Order: sequence, then structure tokens, then C-alpha cells
Amino acid sequence: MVLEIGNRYILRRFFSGLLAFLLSITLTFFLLRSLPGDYMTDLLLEIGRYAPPELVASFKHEVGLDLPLPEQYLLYLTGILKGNWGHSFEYGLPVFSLIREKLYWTLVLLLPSSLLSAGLGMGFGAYSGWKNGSKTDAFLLHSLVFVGAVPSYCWGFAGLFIFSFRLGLLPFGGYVSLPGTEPAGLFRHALLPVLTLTLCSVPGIYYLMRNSMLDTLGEDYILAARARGFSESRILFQHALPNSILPVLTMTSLHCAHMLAGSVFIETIFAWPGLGLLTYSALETHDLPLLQGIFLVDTLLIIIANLTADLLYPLIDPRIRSRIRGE
Amino acid sequence: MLLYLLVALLASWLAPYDPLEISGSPCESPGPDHLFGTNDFGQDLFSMLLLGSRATLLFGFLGACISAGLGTGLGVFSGFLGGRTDRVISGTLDVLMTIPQLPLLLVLSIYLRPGLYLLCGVMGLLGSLTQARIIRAKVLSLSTENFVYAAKGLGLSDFHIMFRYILPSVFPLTFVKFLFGAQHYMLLGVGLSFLGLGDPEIVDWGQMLHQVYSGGGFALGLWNWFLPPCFAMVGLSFSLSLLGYSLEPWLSPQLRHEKQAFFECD
Amino acid sequence: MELIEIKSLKVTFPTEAGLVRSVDCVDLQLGAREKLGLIGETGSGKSVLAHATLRLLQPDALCEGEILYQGRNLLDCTPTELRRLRGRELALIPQNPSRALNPLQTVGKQLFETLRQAGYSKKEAVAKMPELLRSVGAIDPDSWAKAYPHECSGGMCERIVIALSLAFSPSLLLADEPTKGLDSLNRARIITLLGEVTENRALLFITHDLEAAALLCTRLALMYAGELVELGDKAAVFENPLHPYTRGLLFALPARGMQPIPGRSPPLTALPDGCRFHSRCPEAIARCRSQHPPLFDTGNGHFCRCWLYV
Amino acid sequence: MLEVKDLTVCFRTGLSIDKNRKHSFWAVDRVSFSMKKGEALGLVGESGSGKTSLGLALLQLIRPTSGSVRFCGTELTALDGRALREIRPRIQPLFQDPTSSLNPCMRIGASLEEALKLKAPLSKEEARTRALKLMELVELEPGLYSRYPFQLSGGQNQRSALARALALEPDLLVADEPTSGLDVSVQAQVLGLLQKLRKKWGLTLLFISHDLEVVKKMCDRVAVMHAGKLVELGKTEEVFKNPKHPCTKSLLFPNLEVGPIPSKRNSSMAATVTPDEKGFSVFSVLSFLKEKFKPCKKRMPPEPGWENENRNEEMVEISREHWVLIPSGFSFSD
Repeated sequence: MVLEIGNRYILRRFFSGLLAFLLSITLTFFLLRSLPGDYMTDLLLEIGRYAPPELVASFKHEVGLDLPLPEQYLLYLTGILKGNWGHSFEYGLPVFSLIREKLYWTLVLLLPSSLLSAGLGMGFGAYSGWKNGSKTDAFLLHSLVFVGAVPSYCWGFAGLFIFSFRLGLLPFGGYVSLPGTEPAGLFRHALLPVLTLTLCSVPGIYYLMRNSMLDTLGEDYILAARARGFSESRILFQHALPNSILPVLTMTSLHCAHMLAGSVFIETIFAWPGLGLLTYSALETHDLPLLQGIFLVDTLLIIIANLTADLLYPLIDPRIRSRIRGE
Repeated sequence: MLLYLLVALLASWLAPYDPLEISGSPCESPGPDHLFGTNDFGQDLFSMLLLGSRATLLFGFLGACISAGLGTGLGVFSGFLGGRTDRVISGTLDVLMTIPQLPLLLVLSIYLRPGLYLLCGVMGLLGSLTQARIIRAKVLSLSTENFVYAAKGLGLSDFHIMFRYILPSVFPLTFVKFLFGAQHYMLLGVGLSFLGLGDPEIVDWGQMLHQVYSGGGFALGLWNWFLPPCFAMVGLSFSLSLLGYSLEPWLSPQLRHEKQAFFECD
Repeated sequence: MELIEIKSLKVTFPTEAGLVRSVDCVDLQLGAREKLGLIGETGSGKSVLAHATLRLLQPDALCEGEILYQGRNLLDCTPTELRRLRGRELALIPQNPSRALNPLQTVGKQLFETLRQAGYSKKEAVAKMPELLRSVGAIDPDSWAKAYPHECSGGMCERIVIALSLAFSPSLLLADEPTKGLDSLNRARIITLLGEVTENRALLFITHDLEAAALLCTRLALMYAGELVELGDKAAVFENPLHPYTRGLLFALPARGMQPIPGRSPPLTALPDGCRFHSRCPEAIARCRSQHPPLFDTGNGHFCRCWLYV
Repeated sequence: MLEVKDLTVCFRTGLSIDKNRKHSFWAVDRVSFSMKKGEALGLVGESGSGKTSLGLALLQLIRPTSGSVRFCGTELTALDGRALREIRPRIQPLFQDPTSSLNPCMRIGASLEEALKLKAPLSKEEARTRALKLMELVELEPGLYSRYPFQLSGGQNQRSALARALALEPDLLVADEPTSGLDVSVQAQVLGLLQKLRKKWGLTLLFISHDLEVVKKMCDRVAVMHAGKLVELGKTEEVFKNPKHPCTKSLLFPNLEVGPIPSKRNSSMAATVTPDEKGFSVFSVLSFLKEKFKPCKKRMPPEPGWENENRNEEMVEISREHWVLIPSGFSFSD
């Protein structure tokens, strides 16, 4: 199947993803070097206050600051590709390993909630569109519009307030990854953040899916299938559902990737030891190298999500497939 | 919605205290003096709420204005002119779109702080990318319509066609996107200042939440401290999205014309 | 007994602009193997009539009257009963064939599904598919089966849609403007094909293409503004058109002088008093303006809704 | 007045970087003809034969790949920007779907006034009276002046589109299947109007249609297209009475059975043009011609660079003003 869509298409997608990544790297580089108040100067000034000038010069030489800008850029680039993402001010650790550790915990939150929100959003949306005009549809539509209007942090607060503060059912958060932690504890801690994240991304997907379903149901082939005497469930699963999922697919993958950004709020509120909390603390301490590292990781994740959607699309839609072949 | 605008405009007269001034004892419960009580510095929460609406609304609408305006402009140009202009613009958009917005904002906010409005501009700029993509797709499908061909055939100039023919057709789309954009930016703006990126000189709801969070109001369960800004925000965002959704059918001309179409064909 | 009998069928849609009376008191009979051409302009209610026969209208449409299929009223049928009738007994060839096919499935898959629905086993369905495709004029059925709808041209889609409707071997075929948008070559091919496949079944041919109807059908029915205005044998209608509208339509054909009928049909929300055609009618008399004419029998099964034939 | 020479429109299917011919599709292939002032030329052919592309290329709404279009002595293909905009009012299009050819956001009156103002600056009052006059000319009720296109029927919209085109007092009207979406009686209205106006204004008309009966009624001369090529051109009666090219014959008598041989050249376009629907391909036509026409003694060497054998064809005048496309190297023999 993959061969069928053509290697050229895949290559081009990869290329554009790579380009975006390079662009992000370049952006961070220039932010790092050229904006006023840039941290290198600050750092050097600070060192300069205590250290003899020779030491500053040798430090400069070591970091490569005495090189011309293009060479610095090249150095930075190769550094990033090699996994040398700089050192965090605050933690004094390499950014790369710090992020790698925290990313794991973020993914523990993100993966279940993306699956859950994609499933729920599409399911509710499809049902709502299919039963358009019914009471269930109206109820779902209104309640989900409301859910979507409430920002993630408000849901986080509400969840904490009700379940942890008032009812005392769930912990306040602040999960600490200890070796040998039992899964039940992990589950108890992760439940609220996952639910909150899901709650925030379901409405968007739901609304897209519902609209798409409504459009599809207006198509002639649905009418034609009815005229042929197909059962309703067959029409739904064979004709309406596959066709209406298509336009939602790309948006869903993007949505899930953007949940990463939303996790900053959620993790902060629930004190979840993932990338989001790391971001928050980096913000508080103005830990630039760390922030830039996080930014790069986020970019990478979004590019991967994009790529997945791009590659999935032609596998499902024959029209896209032949257009690609035509190219 | 109107209520919110009104409150924002009249905030300085309505507010009983200066929100930055310490007007009572810390952590007062709600009472006749302080409608929602006070925070840990003893600042009046009700006044903060009222005045905060200003910054939040401004932030949202400014961001949405920039993104809708710029996005529509770019989209129309790129979609209508086609050819090399289009390839350059849409190619750039494609690449730029993969850059995550919030993390970039966070990184930038360190440099630009405490310029929340500058951030808002950057945010609008980033938002315009998505907007431009949507508008471009619409314009592309419009450009193959006969009426655009006919307009070209009349010998009208490209600019005239863009303004009189393309723009009115994409305007409903732009407007609805503007509303949703405003909602999104408000929430984002509040979120940013919740993370402590706001301008300490300007009061907004996000900052109030930030104070709740860092000032320990949450752990103490002082509902009067964090519930009002939450509710205010939810109400605002809900009213904006209701407005947006109710206008959405207006987007598709088929829906608008469906009833008409009944007479024309069976 | 007649195969299908439509008795004073009324279809109305409530809209903001008022009640749209799409089909108004239509009586039609169609015997087994009879081919009836239903002719009318855009908006005259012919497609609505076809969809009403299959009960495929939107839920807000109101149907009154009776549609008797082999003595059974379709308007009283339960959804399950209807499903059993649709396709199996009454098949629709929908308008816009290229949009009547699921874009995500190959033609073969859709045919296979339909054949399975018609009660064939998997093996039989696979075996029957090329035969069915060949019967609608495919020379290379395998390549057709592998094609996706977007890879097929208009004429090809039309054939596939016809093949789909034949999968059940229905006793009545409702063809909704099958020649619309086709060029003369394809039009001729489709007409020939329709003639071939309906040799042993009844056909309700909905069209505004008078020539196509003349080629295919034995009887013609003309609709104007939701009601039947003339009904009769093909020869009688073509050679001796009674209703002024029929005459106008015939003379509007390019081959017959291309004389236009002045004015336009009335909106279905605000139908005029009297004869609905009177404002455009060159032969209108005073009575036409005030009294609504019934469908008169002028002998030999030729009916006409006009005061000129009292 | 209009002279078209070797006009070619080539679409690249997809955005392939290499300009390999395999990725190209000739919608219009070296078409040449000319039109006199006041004449009505009918352009007929099956769907997908390139009629519409030819029409759009004449209007410069799609730029032709090569060839020339001379209009009243001006080379249109060389024009650009402002110069092109200035000559455009003299050639007006009329499209198949009338509702979509009017700006959906503009009232009928405003559309007409816009066109009128393009011709000469007018005051508001003047524009209004002129627009109403135009509406009267195309037999539209003045009450429709402030209606939107979607509130009108197809026939009314087509008449408004015609009125807008006439507002510019064009020399040439390119009507692309102006009535194929309309009912018979409405078609008769619109076409009757077109004929009347043609007589009154001395309009030159290029009438694109697949309905031969209509073309017979409307046009002085008829040109037949097939697979992007002009295959026959002549006086209407002459072509209808005495069609020479197999394509014309099949259009006139559609029952003609011709084997479905896939066309090699269009194989890259298999997505839209399937072997069956393309019907008899260029190859079958060629074999048909080979049987009908005897080869010339002096064979022309094939043009270098063109791999396709069917490119070696040329229009031959077989009788007065009756041109038929036959392979070069073949002569007409009776």
C-alpha cells in the first residue's frame, strides 16, 4: 500500500517536515543570539565580574562565541542533531536528557487522552450527526459547545475542587515517579489530568465530525443506498462513517498534537511531573535553553503528527491517491 | 456579550476600589464592603474582576482582529493571484504552520515581557496562518467559479474583483472565524497571564488566577477568590462561541438558499 | 391488475416562505412492463413524485393519498417492509450518477455489496458481477470493477448506477433524468441501454428530454406546477397534443421551430387560482382564470387538464 | 475579424516538476479557424473534446500554450495586464451555469451598472436608467433590478448575464453551452432572444454546444471537435447533409458502433477519460481513415519531436469552405 502512494509524496512530506524543524532551530538560534538581553551576554557579564578576562575568552572559545555567526550557526545545528541541546540554567543538567525524562510522563497523559478524545469526539459527533434533529443530538450539541467554551485550566480547577478538595476521592496531584510505584497509584493520579485534557479536546473534534456527518448524509450516494434497500446500520458503517471521518482526520491529529500545548496548564494545575510542569518552572526561572529545548520537542511532535495524517490520508481516500499518482 | 462590553467600558466607575490598592484586610470573606472579599494582599476582588474584563476583552479582540485581517488578506491574495505568489505564500504557510504556537509564545514571552500586547500581536500573527489557509482554500474554489471568470472577461481589474467579488463572498467566513478567534485568544491571554507572563501593572483575570494559585488561595479552598474569574471567563467564552455557532449556518450559502432552491428545482 | 397505482398523491413541504405544494393530486397507473415517461420542467415535481414512490423524502415532507404497489399502500408500510421493497421490487436510478456512488469504494465493491444485499452468496455475487457489468455495456468488466467512481466519466457512472439498480432484478425501474448532462453520443447509448434492460420490467422515465421519452416510452405524462396536465399514448401526445402547455413544449424543441412559451411557471408556494398555466397560455379563456380544471378524459385513454376539452 | 491559428492548450496534470509530455494533456490541439463579422459559428463535440477549453482560451481566461488568436488585428496572446483588460470588453463570455456566473453578493442591477460604468463613467441616475433599459432589452421585468442572482430562475439569470455582456457592446460573444442546463421552453426563450439580438446588433457569435439541433438552428457555420482537435469545419447545411469525418458522423447519427480502442495518448488521463467513454479513439479514426483514403504518392516526412503518429494530420478543404481533418500523406479520394 505504501508503495502505491508513491515514494515521492512521502519524501516531499518528510522534506517539508524537516524544513519546518530546521526553521524552528534557526529561530531559536537567532532568538538566542541576536535579541537584546540575550542570555549569553548576561552570562558572560556575570562571569566577567568574577573571572579574569582570559577565562572569559577561553570560555568564549570553548562555546564557540568567537567564531563568525554562520559558523556558530553550523555548530549549533550539528549540536542539536547530535543531541547536544545545551545546559539548563536551573537544573544544571543537559536539556536533552531532562526533556527525555519528562517527555515520558507527558506521554503517559497525552496518549490515553488523545485516544480517548478522538474516540469520544468522533463517536459522539457521528451519532449526533446521524440522529440530527433528535433530542440526544440537541443535548450533545449544547452540552459540548458549553464544554468547549470552558478553558482547560477552569476544568482543571473544577475537577480538583470537586473531586479532591470537596470529596477527597482523588489526590491533589503531584505524582512522583518512584521505582516500583504500583499502577493503581499512577492511575489515581493520572485520572483527573487525563480526563481534563480529554474534556478540552472532545468538543472540537465532535463539532467537526458532526458537521462532516451532516454533509455526508446529504450526499446522493446515501440516498441511492437507501433506495437499494440497505439497512440503516449498513448505510452508517459502510457509507456515511468512512466518508465523514475523512475530513476530520487531519484536524484530529493536529488537535492531539496541540494538546501538548494544553498540557502546560493541566500539568501545572495538577503538579504532574511532565514537560508542561517543566515549562512552567522554566518560565518562572527564565530558563531559556530549557524553554527552547521544549519548543523544539513540541515542534517535532507536531511535525510527526502532521506527517502521520498526511501519510494516512491517501491510504484511505482513493481520490487523493490518484491525485498523488498524477503528480 | 453586550453586558461584558458594557462592564469593560464602565469598569472604572463601577469598581468600588482601585484594584491595586490595598483596601481591606487580607483574605476577607465576601461581605457588603467587599462583594467577593479580598485576596491575600487585601485587594478588592470585585474591582479586580470588573477592571480585569477590560484587558481580557482587549486582548481577545485585538488578537482576533490581527489574525482575521491579516489572514484574510493573505488568503485572498494567495488564492486569487495564484501562480508563483500563491506557491510562495502557501509554501511558507505550510512550513510555518507546523511550528507549535504556544511553546513559541512561551519562548518569546521571556524576551518580550512584560509586553502582553506585543505578545498578543505575535499571537494574532501566528493565528493568521491558519486563517489564511482556510480563506485561501475558499478563494481557490471561488476563483474557478464562473462569476469570477465573467468578471475577468468584463475587463475588471484584479483589485476590483478581489474587493467586490471575492471579499464579500469570504466575509461571512472571516467574521465567524473572527468570533472564534476572539474566544480563543481571550482564553489564551488569560492562560498566559495565569502562567505568570502577564504585565503586573495590568489587572486581568488570568493574573487573578495566578495569584490564587501562587498565593495559596486554592489550597485553602477560598472559593470566593477563584470562582468569580472562572465564571466570568466561562460566561464570556460561552456567549462568544454560541454567537459563533449560531452564525455558522450563515456561512454556507446552500443553507441560506436552501429554501429558495425548493422553488427552483424539485 | 396494475403494478403500481398512485391515487391523488399530494406532497407538501413546510418552509418559511409557506407551504410548498410539490406534487398535487396526481393519479397515475403503471402496468407491468409498461414504460411511462414523466415529463416536466425543473420544479414541476417529477423527482419528488419518484422519491415519494420510494418513500425517500425528507422527514418533514407530508404525503397524502395512496401509492399502491401490487395492491399494497406504500405510505402505510413500516420501514422494514419498505426496505424489503426498495431495490428488490422498486429500483431508483438517481440523478447525478457520479454523486450517487460512494467515492471511497471501488465500483466492484459497491456492486458486490448490492448483490449480497440482493441475496446472492459471496461466490455467486463474484460470479454475477462481470455478467451484470457486461449487461450495461462494459467490455472489460474487471477494469470497471477495479475503478473508483472518481475515475469514471459521466456516461460510465450512469451505466454503473443502472447496473446497481439491476442487481435485484426489480419489477419497476424509476429513472430520474438519466440523460441529463450527457452529450448526444452518450445520451443515445444510455437510451438504448435503458430500452434493453427494461424489456421485461416497468419503467418510470423522468425527464425533460422529450425526444428521449419518445424513444423509450409507450405512454407519456406531462406535469406542470405539481399536477398532471396531460396523459396519453406516446403517439397521441406527440401527434395530437391537447394541452396548450404540451403544444408549447413541443414547439419549443429546436427541431420543431424553437418557439418559446412566454413567462415562467408559478412559484409552488403561491399557485394562481384557476388553471395554473393560464397566465402563459395563448388560448386562455375567462373560465381558465377563475376555475381550476379537472383532468378530462378525451377518449382512448388520453387525459387533459384544460377547459378547452369540456 | 477573429483568426485563430494553431491554438494549443496544454494542461499539466498535477504539479510535476519535469515537463515530460506524459504528464500533459492536450485539451486543445493545434486548432485553426477564422470568423467573419456578424457570423455565428457553432462549435460541437462530445463532452471532454476541448470545446470549453477552446472558448476559455479565446477569451484569454486560460492562457493558451502556443498558437495565436488575432482579434480585429490585435494579437491577444501577446497582450498582458492593462492592454488585455482594455480589449476584454469587446469579447464577452456567456457561461453554462448562469447562476454561478453572476456575483452572488451583488444585486442584478448593481452587476449591470458595474459593467456599464466600465464602458464610460456614469452618474448614478444615468446608470440606473441604462441598466433598466438593458433589462428591458433582454425581456427581464424591472422588478428584478434589486434581486440577488440566487432569487432568480436559471433562465432569468442567463438573461441577466446576457444583459451584462451586452452592456459593454461587445463585438464577439462566446456562448459556452448557454442553455444546456435549462428546460426546453426556457432554452427556446433564451436562444430566441440571442438570435433576435444578433440580428439587431450584428453580433458575432461563437456558440459552443453539444446539442446539434440547437446548433443547426442558430449557426451559419459549424466546427466539430474531437479529442482537442478540429476535425471538420463547414457551412451548417453542408456539414449536416454531407458529413465527412467519422466523428461528425457519429455525432449526427449516434447509433454508429465503433470499437472501444484505448487511446494511447490519453492513457495518462485514464482517471477522467476512460477507454470506453472516449469511444472511438484517435487510433480507430486513423484506421478508419486509412481504409477510406488512399495514401498519397508523396509522403510527408513525420515532424521530428512528436512521437504521436496522429499528430501528422492536417485540415484539407474537400469542397468549398468544407474542411476535414485527415492524416497528412493521405488524399481525399472518391
